[in-house]
Amino acid sequence: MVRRQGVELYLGISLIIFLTVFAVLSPLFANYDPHQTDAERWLQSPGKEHFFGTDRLGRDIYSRVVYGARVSLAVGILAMLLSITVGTALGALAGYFGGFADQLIMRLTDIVLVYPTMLLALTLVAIFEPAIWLVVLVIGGTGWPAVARLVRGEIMRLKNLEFAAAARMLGASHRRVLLVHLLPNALGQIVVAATVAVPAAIMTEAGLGYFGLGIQPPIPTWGNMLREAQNYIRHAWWYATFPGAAIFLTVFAFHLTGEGLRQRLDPKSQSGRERRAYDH
Amino acid sequence: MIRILLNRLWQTVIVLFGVTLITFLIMHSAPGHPLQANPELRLDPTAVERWLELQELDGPLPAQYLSWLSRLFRGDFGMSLIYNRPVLELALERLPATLFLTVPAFLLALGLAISCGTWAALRQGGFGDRLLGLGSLAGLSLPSFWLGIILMMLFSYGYPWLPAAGMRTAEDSSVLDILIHLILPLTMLVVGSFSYYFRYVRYAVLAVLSQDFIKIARARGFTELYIVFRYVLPNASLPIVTVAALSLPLLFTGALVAEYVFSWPGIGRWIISSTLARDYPVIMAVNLSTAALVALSNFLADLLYLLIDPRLRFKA
Amino acid sequence: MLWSRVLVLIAISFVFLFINGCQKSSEVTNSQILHVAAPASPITLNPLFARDAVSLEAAALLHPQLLGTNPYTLEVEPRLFASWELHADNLTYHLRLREGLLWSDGTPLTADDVAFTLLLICHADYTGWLYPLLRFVEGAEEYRKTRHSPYAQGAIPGIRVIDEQTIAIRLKQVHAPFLSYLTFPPLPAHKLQNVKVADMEEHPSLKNVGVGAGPYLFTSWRPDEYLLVRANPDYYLGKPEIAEIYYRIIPNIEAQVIELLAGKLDLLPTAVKVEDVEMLAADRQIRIHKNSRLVYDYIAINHKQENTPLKDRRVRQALAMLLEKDELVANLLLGFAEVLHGPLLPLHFAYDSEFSQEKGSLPAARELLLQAGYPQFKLKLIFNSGNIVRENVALLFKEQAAQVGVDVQIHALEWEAFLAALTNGDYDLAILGRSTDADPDLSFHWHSQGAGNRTGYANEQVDRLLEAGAAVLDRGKRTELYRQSQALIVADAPIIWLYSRQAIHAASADLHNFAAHPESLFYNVHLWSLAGRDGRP
Amino acid sequence: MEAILALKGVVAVYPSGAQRIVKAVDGVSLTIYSRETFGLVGESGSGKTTLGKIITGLERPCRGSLYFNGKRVAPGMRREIQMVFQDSAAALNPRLTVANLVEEGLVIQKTGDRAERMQQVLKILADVGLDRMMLKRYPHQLSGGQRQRVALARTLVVLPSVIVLDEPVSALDVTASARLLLLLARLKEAYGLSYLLISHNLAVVLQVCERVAVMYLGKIVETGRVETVFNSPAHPYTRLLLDAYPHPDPQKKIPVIQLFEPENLPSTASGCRFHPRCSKASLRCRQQTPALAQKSERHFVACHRASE
Repeated sequence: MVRRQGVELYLGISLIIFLTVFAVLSPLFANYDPHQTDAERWLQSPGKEHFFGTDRLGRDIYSRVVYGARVSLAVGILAMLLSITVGTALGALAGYFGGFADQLIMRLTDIVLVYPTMLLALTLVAIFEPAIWLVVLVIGGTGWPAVARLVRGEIMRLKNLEFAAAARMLGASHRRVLLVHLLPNALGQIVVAATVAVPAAIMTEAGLGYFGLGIQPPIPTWGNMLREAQNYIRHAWWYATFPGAAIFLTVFAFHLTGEGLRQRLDPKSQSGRERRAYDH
Repeated sequence: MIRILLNRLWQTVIVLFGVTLITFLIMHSAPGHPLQANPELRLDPTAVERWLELQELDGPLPAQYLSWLSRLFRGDFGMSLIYNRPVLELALERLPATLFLTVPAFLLALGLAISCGTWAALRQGGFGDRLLGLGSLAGLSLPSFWLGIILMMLFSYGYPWLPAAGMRTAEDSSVLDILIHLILPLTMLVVGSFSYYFRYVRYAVLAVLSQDFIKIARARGFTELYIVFRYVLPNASLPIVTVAALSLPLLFTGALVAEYVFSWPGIGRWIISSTLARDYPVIMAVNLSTAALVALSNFLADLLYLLIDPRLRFKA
Repeated sequence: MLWSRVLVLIAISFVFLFINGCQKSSEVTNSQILHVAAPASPITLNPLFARDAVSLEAAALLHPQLLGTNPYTLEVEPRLFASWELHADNLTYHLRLREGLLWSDGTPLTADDVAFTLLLICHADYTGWLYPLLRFVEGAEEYRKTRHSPYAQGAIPGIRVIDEQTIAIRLKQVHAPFLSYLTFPPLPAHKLQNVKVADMEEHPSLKNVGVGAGPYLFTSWRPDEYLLVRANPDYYLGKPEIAEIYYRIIPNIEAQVIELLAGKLDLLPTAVKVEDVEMLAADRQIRIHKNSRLVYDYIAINHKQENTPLKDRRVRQALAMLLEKDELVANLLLGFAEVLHGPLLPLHFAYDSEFSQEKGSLPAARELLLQAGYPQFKLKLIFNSGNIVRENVALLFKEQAAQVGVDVQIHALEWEAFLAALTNGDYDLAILGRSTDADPDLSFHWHSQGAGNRTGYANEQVDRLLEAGAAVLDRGKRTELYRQSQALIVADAPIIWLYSRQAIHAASADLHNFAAHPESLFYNVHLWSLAGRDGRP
Repeated sequence: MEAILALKGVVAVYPSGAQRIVKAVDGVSLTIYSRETFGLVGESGSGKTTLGKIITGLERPCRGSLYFNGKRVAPGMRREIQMVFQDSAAALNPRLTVANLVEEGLVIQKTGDRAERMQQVLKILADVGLDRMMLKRYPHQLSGGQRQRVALARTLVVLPSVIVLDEPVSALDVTASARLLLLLARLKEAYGLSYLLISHNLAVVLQVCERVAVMYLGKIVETGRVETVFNSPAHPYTRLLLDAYPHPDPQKKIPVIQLFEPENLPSTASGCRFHPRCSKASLRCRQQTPALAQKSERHFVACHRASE
């Protein structure tokens, strides 16, 4: 049976663009200052004035969700860049040189991989006190091993192709072979890894926020809004619903894009690459 | 085969060693301790000092590490700063509740995933397959804590059918009462893990279906059901078992959130409150043991692979 | 196939496991069990080692106090001690236990138990927080320094057992609030005298087996899940009406309310949100109870740093004028709090209602700042995140301060980070809560040497007045001295007083005679009843 | 004639499964003269490509030595020896344009500025018969023949003296391959090249090579002038190869010797490697490994029975 392709990709990318536009242009879309409290209008239900209602302090939830998108996307993308950079570098070194370097790097990734990410992130943030840069660092720092494995496998496959040998023969340095010949050809896999890393980072950030260890209020993030909202689920359904829906939509958009990209790269596989803690 | 096995074992030992080292280093980069700073508890300064002496280790860092490691080997995970009791004891008290939540969730999610995944793979590209594929993607995208809140909002408050918290209504609750308490946290856990397993199962089954022996079996006119049970599932079971073993961290994180949202008296909730209170020995013991558990289950998955897969068994 | 078989097998084994674990342990019908919610698990059931609110609450169920305070006047009242007298030297107290007190294992509760408990508290290895209360006892300090001292008679000269019922305590100096300190319970000496102090906190005789003398006795405990206690038939005030109390640990306060509405809980102590009161009060099955407490919220001012405008009293006074406290209480706390302008609470006998006359005023504040020569400056205000009330106070304060030229940067810190910032002095202003003693003695927080004086407030005049206040026994004179010191403290504006929140409890309408003490939920628990259930009158 | 490249007793081994090793190249010695085209033939798995990779330095021999222009050289890459791979699609980085690909050797050598390099690239492209339209194209936009030309151009920019051609025309159709062979001959003259042509296509070898060596399981079993070896093969394996080759004469007898899949080639612990497949194998063949012995001028055979 022939599969119609690309629905996921287009849907995903348009959602991401839509959300990014909202995040970047949040001052245009947010009709209230997200920090502006209003003692008279707390916990107002959604209506013409407040699209998503107001929170306990009378702040406009719509504006806060839109501002939260900025924080979440920024954290997600920065953490993704970090884990992609570190993961690509280490994965490429391990895959290209093999031997001891490979053993060393792979054992390091194993060690990081066996910690449940959320738990490790919670621990690190708890120990070093929550701050935006730390949240990015911790999420990026726990996310790289998955990328490293992927890139390593890809580089190992590519380095056995003849164009790498041909370049070596012309006298190309290892650096040149890696940077000019191997990595550009692994780009597809790296992009797929990136589209998985962003939603993972957003989810972890929101989780940290929900447990009170993420970016701290009054800076609105989807996670810390949910934390506040969970004490008002009987009073205001909108309080918890909208920030959560925002997380869902964003993460879904990235997952869709990743899925679509994967289908393009490898039409046979429609599922994620197996995450193995040990290489075969 | 023995050589591969020994190699894996050796890798696992290195990983376990690295886990203890990293855990130790994290613990020692932690500044301060919880009771020092708490002005809202009226602590007697001399008592805190005395108590700190009881907690503290001395000597240079490597010596501390070694003595910590030797205590670990004797099963001594340290004392909780808050409970002033052995961490292991506290964990064991809470373990049954966690198992009671996670084991059924794991089996249910896996069972559902195997049936749905096989079904979807057999109808690759069909409406049901596409729907399930999209649904599982959505399931992966659902923040579990939000799902928990929404479930509570709908089924404990909006339609007050199910309890919002805890494991039982009274000390002498019936099994039914406990099962009713289980429904919401279980649902929350199952949604996430099902989506995760489903995608792997479907992929594994598709990989088997594309093989020649399936085409031959079809050509021989076997019924679809026969082919599925006789050929597809046995061959797809290896990757499925592996993924199931490797999903331990996922299940663990899921339990963490589910227990927190639904006040389930298990290890997860205890970990969250210990983390928030900076109960370092607890945090480290939990990190260490889950990491070790995951490393070991990875090793066991490999072992299983070696034992089951004839290709690997008979190789050389 | 295979999977489903395994699944069924495991499910069955789990069910059996739980049936075994859930056999009925009591004959009590559900109607006579009070289901109470707690936001966290008790950490220890040893009352002398309890550090957190839930442990203290649980301890109050299981252990009787030596002395108590009146819930309305805070005056010292008899509990286990039926009477006491002070010798002419104003230093020696003779305290007499009631007749016929028994531990739950039938052993008499005597003055020896009390002496044992006092010695335990003064012991060098004791890690609870009670020792500072006994530091005025003659010889206590010396005893604490000798590490391995036994709890022998006469080990502390100031503590002497006179007979089975009577104990004499002699202080080294006159200390008026002393009796109000003796509100802790005694421990059973016959069970614990051979236990090392370091092992005492978790000793099983206080946990699994449970020897107590309180209104309720320990039955079972699943950490993080529940605590079950049963009525003590030998309780000295009579056997409690309610046969069992089932304490359910539910950290999620929203879930607590949902469970109350579902009829699965009978009492939500303290944690009811102000937003819930109106709705819950409208429910005929539920009754709302309120009482004042001895706690208040304030904004701490850090003037320990060098080169800060906060060193100038006028600046502090100006900051104290910024908030409209009445409005704040009305809007944010929906009126369930009392506005506070000084260090004592209305329940204290030395409370001075004069202070409540001041009003917030922006022009006056601006004027003061200009006088002090600080037309514009920045301040860092910290509070613990997740506390929505404090967050709003911070936001309001920031708004108001901006209008008088003060730029307040607010930082919500996660709890432990917040505590660390407080300890390290890394803040200018911090929103905090604080509890006060039943006695109006202000030394703990306001004496320059006070153990609880963390802001670094020091005023020699205040020190002298407070020392004098503790050293006289006459209430009239004490009132006078404390009012004077209050006036001085308020004039210094060392902190910004905000409000004292009421405790709000939601209970099933069936629960009768419920009345919470400002310091303890269960102080009259033996009188509570669940009438009206099961068709009973 | 002057020897430009010589191998002496080269051995290359690979681990295969647990404990076992396979000798892909087992004691090969051969000499390639300047401006010569030397053919290397054999079945798949006979070690031809490995030998080619050893010569170019892509793989390291575990024993034996390599002489270049009479001097012993350590194993490793040398600009003077280049290789053109069998699969031109895999040998060209799909992310680079033709211009980048051809230019790369110059970039690595840091010759000239960009303009100068482009001049040289254009010149060499012209030499291999590609016009400048191709510069901006990517490998997947080229035909097989064009790709092989680009691969050739890539090696030519660094001005090598020896080029190893690994099955250069196997992926091309008849006309394209004929044109490429012509081009190779022309380039040999223009650039003064020597070729080592690895091929299983005997016709091609016959057409362009002066000398040839036949490999079987890592060993050279026969070597000599192409005409000599092909017209009067002395080794039974050479005969087998020639017989198996599709012949225009349909009356020709089909070989009687069993054919094997490369991975199932019977290997032996001792004796002539070919004896399990040889109809004339004697006891001596089973016990003693035959050495490469001269049969006639420039014709060497490794067979006990060749002289019979």
